[in-house]
Amino acid sequence: MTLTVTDLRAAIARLATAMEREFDALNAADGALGDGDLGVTMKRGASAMADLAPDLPDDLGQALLACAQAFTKTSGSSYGTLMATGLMSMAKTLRGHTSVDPAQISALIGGARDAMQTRGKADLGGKTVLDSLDAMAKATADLTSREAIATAVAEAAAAAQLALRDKPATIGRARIFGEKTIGMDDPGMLAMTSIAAAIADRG
Amino acid sequence: MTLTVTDLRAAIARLATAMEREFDALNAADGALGDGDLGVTMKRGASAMADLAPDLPDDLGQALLACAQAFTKTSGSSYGTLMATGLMSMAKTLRGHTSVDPAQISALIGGARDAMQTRGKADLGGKTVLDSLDAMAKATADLTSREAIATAVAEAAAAAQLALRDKPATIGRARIFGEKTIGMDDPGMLAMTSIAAAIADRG
Amino acid sequence: MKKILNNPVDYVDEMLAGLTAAHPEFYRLAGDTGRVVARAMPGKPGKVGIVTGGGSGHLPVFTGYVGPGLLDACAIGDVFASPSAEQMADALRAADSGAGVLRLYGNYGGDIMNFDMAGELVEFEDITCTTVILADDIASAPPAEAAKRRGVAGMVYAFKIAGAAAEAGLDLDGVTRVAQKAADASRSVGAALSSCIVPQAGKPTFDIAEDEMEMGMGIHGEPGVWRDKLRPADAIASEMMDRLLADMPLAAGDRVSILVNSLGATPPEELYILYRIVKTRLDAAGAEVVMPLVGRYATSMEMAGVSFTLIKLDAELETYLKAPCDCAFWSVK
Amino acid sequence: MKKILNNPVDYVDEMLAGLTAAHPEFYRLAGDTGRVVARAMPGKPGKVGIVTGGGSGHLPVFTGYVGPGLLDACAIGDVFASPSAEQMADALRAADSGAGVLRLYGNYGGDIMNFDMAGELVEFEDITCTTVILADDIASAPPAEAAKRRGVAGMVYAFKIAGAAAEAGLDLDGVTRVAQKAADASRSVGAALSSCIVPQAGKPTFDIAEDEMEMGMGIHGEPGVWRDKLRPADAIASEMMDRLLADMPLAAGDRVSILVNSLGATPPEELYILYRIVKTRLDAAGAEVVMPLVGRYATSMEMAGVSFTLIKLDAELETYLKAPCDCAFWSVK
Ligand SMILES: Nc1ncnc2c1ncn2[C@@H]1O[C@H](COP(=O)(O)OP(=O)(O)O)[C@@H](O)[C@H]1O
Ligand SMILES: Nc1ncnc2c1ncn2[C@@H]1O[C@H](COP(=O)(O)OP(=O)(O)O)[C@@H](O)[C@H]1O
Ligand SMILES: [Mg+2]
Ligand SMILES: [Mg+2]
Ligand SMILES: [Mg+2]
Ligand SMILES: [Mg+2]
Repeated sequence: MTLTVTDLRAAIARLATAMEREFDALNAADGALGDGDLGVTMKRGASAMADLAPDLPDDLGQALLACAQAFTKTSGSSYGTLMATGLMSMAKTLRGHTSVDPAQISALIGGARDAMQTRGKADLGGKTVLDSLDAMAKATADLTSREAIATAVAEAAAAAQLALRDKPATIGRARIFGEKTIGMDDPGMLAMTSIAAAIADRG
Repeated sequence: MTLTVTDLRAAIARLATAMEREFDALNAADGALGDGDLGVTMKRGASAMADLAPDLPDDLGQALLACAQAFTKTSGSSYGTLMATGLMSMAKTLRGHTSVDPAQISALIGGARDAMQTRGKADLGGKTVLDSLDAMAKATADLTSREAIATAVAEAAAAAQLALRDKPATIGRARIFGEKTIGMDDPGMLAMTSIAAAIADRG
Repeated sequence: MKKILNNPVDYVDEMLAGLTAAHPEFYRLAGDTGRVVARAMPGKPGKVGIVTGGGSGHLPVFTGYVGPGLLDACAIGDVFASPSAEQMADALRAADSGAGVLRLYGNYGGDIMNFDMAGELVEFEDITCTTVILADDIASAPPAEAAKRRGVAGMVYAFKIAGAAAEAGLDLDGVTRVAQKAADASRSVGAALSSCIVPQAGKPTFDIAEDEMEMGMGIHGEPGVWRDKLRPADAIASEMMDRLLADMPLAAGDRVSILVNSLGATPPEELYILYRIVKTRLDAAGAEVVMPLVGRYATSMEMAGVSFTLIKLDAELETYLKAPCDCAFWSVK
Repeated sequence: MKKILNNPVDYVDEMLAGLTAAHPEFYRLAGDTGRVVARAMPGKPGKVGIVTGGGSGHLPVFTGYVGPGLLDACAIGDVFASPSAEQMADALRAADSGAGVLRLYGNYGGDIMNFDMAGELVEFEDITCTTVILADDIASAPPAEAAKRRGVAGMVYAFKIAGAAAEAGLDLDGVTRVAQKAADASRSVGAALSSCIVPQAGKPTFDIAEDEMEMGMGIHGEPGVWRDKLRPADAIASEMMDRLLADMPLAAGDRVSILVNSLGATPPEELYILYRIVKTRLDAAGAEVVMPLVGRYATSMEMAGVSFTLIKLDAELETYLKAPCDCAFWSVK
């Protein structure tokens, strides 16, 4: 059973609801060491995607390109730009396709991770959203069933968040706090845990 | 018994002590409707006079000119400039004299009042230091004994302050508060009550 | 107390030491009172001198506007306090090059008495002085008592225009006439949001709640026309324009300039938000806006708030307004 | 909340509306994102373009420095937030006259990613871009990690110098080289006394007690090197100079400029008090101070505090620093 733009629309709807709900929590998490705009970025981006959803074309490449632009148009913050970069990478891969086999998901996530790493020049293991994506790509590498993949994606994001918690931040505004960030979740990883749960419908 | 520079020195010493003591009270009175610097003006001026006192010449005109300059040098506030103006007027009258008959006091005060009125362009009855001086000049008009004059000066200043209390301010920063100033002492009159009491040794 | 200072009694002297050290091309200390700033390069011989003076704490007013096309000398008092007559006399001496000196300053009792006294002192030295007193703050007295109004940011226009007239070679009467015309054509109104702290006082000059503002408050915290909850920017700008235009109605075709001025802490971002309404209102009146000024031209240290100054221009005033000038705070090419 | 504003979400757009209405001779909106300001009069054909961008709330940085001898276009984000890649691409388009565009901006993650993405977008339109990133805040990383430092007021010197180089006709490589040299020669350090309020946040960005200050705090409230009781002005200035001179030692005969900058609410009076010490220290080091800047050149709205930026000049940098420039906030003749 392949995934189509219908699945994308449903995922966007769940994401928009989740980001509305997590608005304050994400702002607060980002505000602890950063500028407190992560909830704003995600809520704006997700709701811009939701606005586009009814009109998304069947071509998944085109559809994901529009999703990427929902972020570049509504936000200039790091996370929004990284989200756009990741979505653009998936869009390039899926250009001309109206459906995608769940078995491709791992490669799509890995491609997004790589594109985002090129954009942001952060290292893996640096306690950023890259580590969430890396864990999600790896956890889904050998899976083919939609349901198993959904579960793995959600669990991997949450597990990565936990696994990196006790490292110090190495990137962005939080970096400067160094050791103080040990034991604190990276807000971008926290956001990805919510995003993954919402998209995978494991919220 | 005439007055000489020795009496002036003693009066200055009493004035400096009184202005030190009234510093906060005068600032507070001025601060209620104005800029709160009246204590500063008087303390600085009086202590500058006290610094000059040992070196004051016998010529009362020259001595009072030096006192006037103690104010022009230490202050640009209205009251300081008015004090300087009044002292200068007395200095002009007494130039070349080493003593003054107490009977002249009334005319000296009246002369100061007039010079200050020319300088500040305020009307008599306007609830300013001019009204204190006017009352002091009138109360001493027919007196000749030093002790009687001293008592009259101190009492007239206090009485004028009380008499004008229930009029509205007409001059300076306080004017703008209009009716609200009814019942409040004019800070310049309050200061003159202390000045008169100190100089007259009726404190 | 969120001020960067040393001993409060040294505030003004240290400020002047830094000002003259930073901008020796514009400013030098003159006389021996330590409180007179004069042009580093004196004006042309025979140029009419222009002197101002007043309390510290209003930079660029007063001292900052000493420079070519502006003022020749300034006497500086303590924060919010008049300079002394001695200091003013020194400023008059520094500014005179034989053509006489215009005393151009704000309507405050102490300043008037001291400038009068200073003028009497230098009269003995054959320095001729004239006087123009700025009284532009419409909130401080009704039109019938306009002469009692406080002088506020209107002096920026008066300094600029009189300075250009002097630079253009007008004689003392001419410069005085032009300055008086600029003063008569200016109206200001301000609104304060928070107090500043006079260094030697060490506490806020006035108290105002976190969510309040005061319309018409003076630059030293003198009372205004109302105090109420903070209003939206557009409502504040509209009311201020209402008040200015009621006091000095404009006709279609009038040429005006307007100064949207921060009292200190209010950032330029907020001034520009206000300027939208200012421009709309002047456009609606049919007035042509010439050289609008937006920024910190006349302040009260770190006070939050704004003032608007409207000046109605005739051809002469407009020419002098646009003429070149230069100082560390303002440069017109 | 002591700000003059309407709906906080309109803050930046209203600010830009007012800015362009007040100074149409300098600024115009370009592109269709509503967030790009370009020169009203484009530079000479063939001139290299210079673009910057960043969050709002720092006026004159960034938008204010668009003008002759300075920048060609600027992309403006929300308060303290990067503009989007789309907006930056529009700014690059507005600035290009065929000779390529230098992207000159501060070292913030979001800005870098977005400027990179914007560059990739306009590459398709044959616009060649180079990049110089300002990383002048010595408090934000040790010398060994200098590339991780935040960009702060040092960009004022970089804008001025690169702008003059472009005006002088250097090609893209030349302008880029000069800008990089200016960036490499600049060091800044700041001290914050009070927070500002981001309009959409509605509350102070950080808390700091009434009698505290923080040395090295960033312009968005990022943590500094110490927080302690407020110190006297001379002690603050001395420590800031110690830190700057330790990071970039000076030799006798070095020519430098220094910017003594208010973060917003701190009045010029206090800057001049600090400048006394700055000048004394530079004199003591045997350095020659060229064109010192004292004022509000890079702010955080109504934040109280100061920053110092020291730049070591060679003959080329000095020539470009002194070259003419013009904008609503700064004019060099
Ligand atoms: N260069 C980068 N590489 C990877 N992830 C990054 C990078 N910069 C930021 N992030 C992620 O983005 C999150 C912060 O996003 P955001 O709040 O948008 O940043 P800002 O507001 O500082 O631009 C971080 O928690 C981190 O997960
Ligand atoms: N023009 C004037 N004529 C007479 N008295 C005046 C005048 N102006 C001020 N005063 C007197 O001076 C007092 C205020 O003095 P001061 O505090 O020095 O004023 P400011 O600080 O406003 O210059 C008033 O209470 C009043 O008695
Ligand atoms: Mg953030
Ligand atoms: Mg951000
Ligand atoms: Mg007073
Ligand atoms: Mg006073």
